[in-house]
Amino acid sequence: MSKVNVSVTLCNIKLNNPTISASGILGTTRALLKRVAENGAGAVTIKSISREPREGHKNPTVITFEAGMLNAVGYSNPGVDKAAREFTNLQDVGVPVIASVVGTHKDDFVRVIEGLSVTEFSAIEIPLSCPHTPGFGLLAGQGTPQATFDITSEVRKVTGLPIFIKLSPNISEICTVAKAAEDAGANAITAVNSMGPGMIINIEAQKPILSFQVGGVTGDALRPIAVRCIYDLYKAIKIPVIGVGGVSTGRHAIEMMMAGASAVGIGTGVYYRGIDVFKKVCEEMIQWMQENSIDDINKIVGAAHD
Amino acid sequence: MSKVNVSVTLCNIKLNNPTISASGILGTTRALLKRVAENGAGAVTIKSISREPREGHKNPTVITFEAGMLNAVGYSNPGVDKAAREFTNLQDVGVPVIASVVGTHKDDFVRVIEGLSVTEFSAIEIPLSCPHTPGFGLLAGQGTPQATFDITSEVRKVTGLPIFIKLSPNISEICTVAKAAEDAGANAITAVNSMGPGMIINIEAQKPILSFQVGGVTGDALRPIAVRCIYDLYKAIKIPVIGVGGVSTGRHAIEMMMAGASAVGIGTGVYYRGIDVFKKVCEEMIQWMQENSIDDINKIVGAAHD
Amino acid sequence: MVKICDIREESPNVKTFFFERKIHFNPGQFVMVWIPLLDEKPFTISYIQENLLGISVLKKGPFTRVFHSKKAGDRIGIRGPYGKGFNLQINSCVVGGGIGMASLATVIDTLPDVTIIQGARNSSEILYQKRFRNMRLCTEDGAVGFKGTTVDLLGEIIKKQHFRKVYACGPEPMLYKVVELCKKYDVDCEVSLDRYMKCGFGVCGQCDCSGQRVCVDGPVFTTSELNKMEDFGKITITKTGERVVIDKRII
Amino acid sequence: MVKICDIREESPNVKTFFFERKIHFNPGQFVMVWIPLLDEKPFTISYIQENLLGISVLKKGPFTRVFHSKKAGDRIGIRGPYGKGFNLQINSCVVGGGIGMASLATVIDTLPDVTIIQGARNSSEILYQKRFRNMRLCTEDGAVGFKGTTVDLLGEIIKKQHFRKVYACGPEPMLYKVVELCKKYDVDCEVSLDRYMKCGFGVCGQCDCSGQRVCVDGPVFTTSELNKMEDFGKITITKTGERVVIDKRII
Ligand SMILES: Cc1cc2nc3c(=O)[nH]c(=O)nc-3n(C[C@H](O)[C@H](O)[C@H](O)COP(=O)(O)OP(=O)(O)OC[C@H]3O[C@@H](n4cnc5c(N)ncnc54)[C@H](O)[C@@H]3O)c2cc1C
Ligand SMILES: Cc1cc2nc3c(=O)[nH]c(=O)nc-3n(C[C@H](O)[C@H](O)[C@H](O)COP(=O)(O)OP(=O)(O)OC[C@H]3O[C@@H](n4cnc5c(N)ncnc54)[C@H](O)[C@@H]3O)c2cc1C
Ligand SMILES: Cc1cc2nc3c(=O)[nH]c(=O)nc-3n(C[C@H](O)[C@H](O)[C@H](O)COP(=O)(O)O)c2cc1C
Ligand SMILES: Cc1cc2nc3c(=O)[nH]c(=O)nc-3n(C[C@H](O)[C@H](O)[C@H](O)COP(=O)(O)O)c2cc1C
Ligand code: FES
Ligand code: FES
Repeated sequence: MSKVNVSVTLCNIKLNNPTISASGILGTTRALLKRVAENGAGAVTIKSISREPREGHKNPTVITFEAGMLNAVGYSNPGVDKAAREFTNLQDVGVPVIASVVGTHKDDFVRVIEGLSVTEFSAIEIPLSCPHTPGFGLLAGQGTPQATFDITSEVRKVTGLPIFIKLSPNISEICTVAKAAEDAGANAITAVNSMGPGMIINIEAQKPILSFQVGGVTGDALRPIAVRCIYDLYKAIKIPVIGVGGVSTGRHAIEMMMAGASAVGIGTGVYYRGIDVFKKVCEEMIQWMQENSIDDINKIVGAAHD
Repeated sequence: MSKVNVSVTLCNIKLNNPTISASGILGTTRALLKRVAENGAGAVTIKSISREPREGHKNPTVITFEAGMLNAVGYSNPGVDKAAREFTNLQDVGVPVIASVVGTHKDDFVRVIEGLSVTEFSAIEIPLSCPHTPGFGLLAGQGTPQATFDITSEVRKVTGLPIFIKLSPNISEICTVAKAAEDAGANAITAVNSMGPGMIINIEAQKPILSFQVGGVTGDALRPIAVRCIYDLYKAIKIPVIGVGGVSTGRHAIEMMMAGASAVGIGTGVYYRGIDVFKKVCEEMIQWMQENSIDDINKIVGAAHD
Repeated sequence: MVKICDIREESPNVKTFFFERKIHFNPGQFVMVWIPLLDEKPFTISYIQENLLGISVLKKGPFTRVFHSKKAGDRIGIRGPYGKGFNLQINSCVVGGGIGMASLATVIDTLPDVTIIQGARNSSEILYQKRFRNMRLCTEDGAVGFKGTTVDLLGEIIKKQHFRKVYACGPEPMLYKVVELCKKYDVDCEVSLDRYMKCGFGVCGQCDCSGQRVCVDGPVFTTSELNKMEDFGKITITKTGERVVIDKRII
Repeated sequence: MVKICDIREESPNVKTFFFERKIHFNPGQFVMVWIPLLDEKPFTISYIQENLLGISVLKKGPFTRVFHSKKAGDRIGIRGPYGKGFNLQINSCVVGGGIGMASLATVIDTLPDVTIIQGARNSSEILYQKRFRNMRLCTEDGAVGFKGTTVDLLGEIIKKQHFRKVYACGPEPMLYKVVELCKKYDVDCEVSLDRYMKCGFGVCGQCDCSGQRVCVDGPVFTTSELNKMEDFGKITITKTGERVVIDKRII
C-alpha cells in the first residue's frame, strides 16, 4: 500500500490527522483529553467553559433516537477559575488542545479567556450557536451577524490565538454570520453546532424526555445539513471551515472535506463507534485514499465544488 | 381486547383514522390515491399542482441515507389543466382527498384552485415551505409571516374548503408564521415540510448526488424537529395542527399527537415500511391504546403539555 | 460508484458495460444508473458472471448517448437492485423485443430448457447471437429468421408446445398482445413494464400504472395482476406526471 | 417506561422496586432510571427473577426520596443496561458496604460458593438477610456480627482462605482499602465505582475517573486498571465538573 498524507495545517496548527473531538464530548478533564488523543484524534476540544460554575440542566440531558442523539446538557462546567486549574500541563495531552469559551455578555468571553491559562491552548473556539441553553448562543441572540461581529471583535482584542467561531445550522443566513465573524478577525469557522432544537416525547410518560424538554439534534440526522452548510461556507468565506455534524466513518469525513472542511469534528460518532472512532475514521480515510490513488488529504478539500 | 376509537374529525372532515399520506408521496394519480386508501390511510394528499406543467429537477431526485431521505423533486406535475382531468371522481378513492396547490405568485394559487374540480376535494393544502424549488416556497420568500398572510388571504377569498397551510421546520419563528396564516383564515397548519436543505456528496464522484445539489431532509432525522414544532404550535395557535415528519410507527404517530397534532401525515414511512405503513401505524396505535387503557385517540392530542 | 472494466458491442446501437460489484440480483429486477451531473435512469442487469455484472444499453436519447461514450476505467453510480423479478419455472418461453432482451438474458441463463424468441427490427440489431445458441429469431423484413413480429412467432409455437410460463419484455403494445395470446392459450404470462422512474423505491408515485408502482410492485407483473391494470398497453405517464397514450404502432 | 409491580422493604431506608422487563443484564452493569419531570440517575439491578427485575434504592437525596414514594402501578423509565460488569469466577468473595450490596446481589446469585461480607452501620440496615443465608456481617457497633469494618473482616478471612477474586462495592474509601488489602495478599480485585453520570453511554465525559469513563469503561474496574487511575479513592467529579476530594471518613 502506498503511503498517504493525512496531516493538515489549520490556522498554523499542525494536526497529525484532520479529526478533532467536538466540544462537549469527553472534554471534561485533561485525563480524558489525553485518552481521546491516544485514541487517534488529531486535536481535542475542551467542554465549553463559562465565567461562573454551572450545573447545567437536570438529567435526562442526553438521549439517543433512531437517527442520532438529542442533548440539552446546558453547559455544565466548573467555571473558569476551576477549569483553569484542570486544564494545565496540556502538552501532556499529546495533541493540540482547543479551548471552548461561552458567555452571556461580551465581557464574559473576555473574562474566561483571560482566566484560562491560554498559553496552554492552540486555539479558542467560541460557540454562538447553542439551541438549548438560556442566556447563551441562539437563545441569547448571539447567532445574528451583528452579535457575532461584536463578540468576535471583543475576543480578537484579547488574544493572539486562532479564534474559531462555531455556528448553528439552523440559521438560513449562515454565510452572512460567517462573514461577520471573518470580518471581525475570526481565523476559522466551526460548522456546525447541534441543530433544532428537537423534542422527543416518551409516550408512556406523556412527557418530553429531556428535562429541558428540547435539545440539539446531532449525529446522522445532522450530517446532510452540516455538509450543505460547509459547502455554502466554503464558497462564501476565505478562512477555513472545521466541519462537524454526524461524522462517524472515514467516508463521512471525506464527504465533509470534499464539501470544503479543512478538518473534521467528531461528537456523536463516539456513541456510534466507541472512543476509538478517531482512529477508525482515520484508518478508513487512509484506506479509501489508497484505493482511490489520492496521496494527500489536503487535495480533496473542496473537491465537490466545480 | 377492548374497542378503541381512532377516528378523528379535522376541520369537519371525518377521518377513519388520523393517518394521511403526505403530499408528494404516491399522490400522482387517482389510482394510486385509491391504493393508498386501501392500505389504510385515513385521508390522502395529491402531489402538489402548479399552474403550468413542470418537469421538476432531473434525476437523482430522491435518495436515502442512514437517517432518512433527501429529495429535490422540484414539483414535477402536469399543470392544473391536466391535473384537473386526473383528479375527478375522487369519491372512488374511498377517503377524503386533500389537494396540494403551489404557486410562484399569489394569483397562481387562485388559478390552480379555480382550475381543479375543487368540489372533489375535502381540503386544500398550501405548502409555503419547499426548501429546494426555485420560484416556490422558501426559495421564493413565501415562508415569511407577511407572504404567508397575503397568500392565505388570497386563497381564502376563492374557496370555502378548509385551508391547510404547510410550514417549514427551518424557520425559527414558525409560530409567528402560523399565526399569520391563522389570522388570514387558514383552518389548519400542516407541520412540517422537509427540512434543510441538506446535501449528500458521493465521494467517488466528488459531486453532490442530487441533480439540484441540495434537497429536503425527511424521515427519522426530521422527527424530533417536527415534534418540537408541533409542540410549540399547539401552544401558539388555536387551529388544529397536522403533524408530518418521520412518522413510520404507531409510537411515532402517538408521540406527534401528544405533542399536539390532530392528525398525522406520513411520507418517508412508505419507504421504511411499505405502502401499508398506514395500516401498520394504525394497528400499532390501537394496540398501544389497548395496552394503555386509552379508549379514544382524541384524548391524547396535546397530552404532553402540562 | 463502480468502475467500468470492460465494454462489449452487442449491436450498432447496444453496448454492454461490465463492472465489479456484489449484488444479489434476481432476473427481472433493475438498478438505477447515475452519471454525475447528467441524470439517473433504470437499467436491468443483463450479465451475471462470477464477479462481473453487465448492463446492456440501447442508445436512445441524451442519457444513453453519454453512456455509450463511457470508456473502460470510467465510473458510474449504481443503486439497487430494486423491484420484483420473474418467478422462474422450467419449461417456459421468453419473448424479447429489442432491448427487452436485456431483462430476459439472465432468465435464459437460469432456465436451461427455455424457448427463446427474439424480435429485432433488422438482422444487425439482434442481440446476444453468440451468447444464446438456440434462439428463434424474427425480423420485420425476414432477412433473418421468421418474417413478422414476436407475437406472430409466439402464436405459431404456442399452438404446438405447451409452456408453463411465458416471460416477455419489450415495447408495451407487444407485451399487451403477448398477454392476450397467452390468455387465449391459457398460459401464464409475466411481463416487465417500463415506466418513467424517479425514486425507484416506491415513494414518489412517478411510475404508476393503474395504482401499481412499477418500481416496487413490478417491474414484472403477472397476467392476473395485469388484468386489473387498465393502463397496461394503453397509457403511460411522462416526467411531468401527464398521462399519455402509448403509441400502439411501436411493437 | 415500566410499571412497578411489587415493592419490598429491605430496611428502613432501602426499598426494592420490582418490574417486568426483558433485559440481558450482567452483574455489575447498571440502568438509568428516569422519573419524569424530576431527574434520571444510575441504579444497578439487584434481583433477576424469571420475568421480574428489581432495583434496590437507598433513600438519600431528592431523587431517591421521590423514588421511595412510588407505589405499585406507578411507572418509571428505564434505559440500559450500560457499562461493563464483573468478570465472574468461582471460589471468590464479595464485599459490600451499605447499598453497595445491591450491585453484588446478582453476583451472589450467580456464584454458588461465594463468600459474602456485608457491612452496615447498624443491624437494621443489613440488606437481604433472608435472601442470602451465609453472610459474614459486620456492624460499626458490633451489635450484629463482627465489630468493625468490612475491610477489617476481609483482612481476617483473607489470611485463612485463598480467593480467586474479591468483588467489592461500597463507599470509595472502603473500596480503596479493599484493593490495597488484596494487593498485599496477591488476590485479584474488581470494584464497582460511583461517579456522577449524565449520558451513561460514554460521550459526555461527566463520569471521568483518570481518563476512564465509569459509565462504559466501568463501572467495574480491575486492580490493574485501578493502579493506573490516580483519582481512585481520592477525587470525584461533581455535577458542574469540579474535581473534589473524596471524604475518606465515609467508609
Ligand atoms: C425497469 C427498467 C429496466 C430497463 N432496462 C434497460 C436496459 O437494460 N437497457 C436499456 O437500454 N434500457 C433499459 N430501460 C430503459 C431505459 O431506462 C431508457 O431507455 C433510458 O432511460 C433512456 O434514456 P435516454 O435519456 O437515453 O432517452 P430519452 O430520450 O430521455 O428517453 C427515451 C425513453 O426512455 C424511457 N425513459 C427515460 N428516462 C426514464 C426513466 N428515468 N425511467 C424510466 N424510463 C425512462 C422513456 O420511455 C423515454 O420515452 C429500462 C427501463 C426500465 C423501466
Ligand atoms: C453505577 C451505579 C450504580 C448505582 N446503583 C445504585 C443502587 O442500586 N441503589 C442505590 O440506591 N443507589 C445506586 N447508585 C447511587 C445512586 O445513583 C444515587 O444514590 C442516587 O442517584 C442519589 O440521588 P438522590 O437525588 O437521591 O441524592 P443526591 O443527594 O442527589 O445525591 C447523593 C449522592 O448520590 C450520587 N449521585 C447523585 N446523582 C447521581 C448521578 N446522576 N449519577 C451518579 N451518582 C449520582 C452522588 O454521589 C451524590 O453525592 C448507583 C450509582 C452508580 C454510579
Ligand atoms: C452531549 C453533547 C454535548 C455538547 N456540548 C457542547 C458544548 O459544550 N459546546 C459546544 O460548542 N458544542 C457542544 N455540543 C455540540 C458538538 O460539539 C457538535 O457540534 C455536535 O454534536 C455535532 O456533531 P456530532 O454530530 O458529531 O455530534 C455537544 C454535543 C453533544 C452531543
Ligand atoms: C419524494 C418527496 C416528495 C415530496 N413532494 C412534496 C410536494 O410535492 N409537496 C409538499 O408539500 N411536500 C412534499 N414533500 C414533503 C412531504 O409531504 C413531507 O412534508 C415530508 O416528507 C416530511 O414527512 P416524512 O418525514 O413523513 O416524509 C415531499 C417529500 C418527499 C420525500
Ligand atoms: S419511481 Fe418512485 S414510486 Fe416508483
Ligand atoms: S456519563 Fe457520560 S460519559 Fe459517562
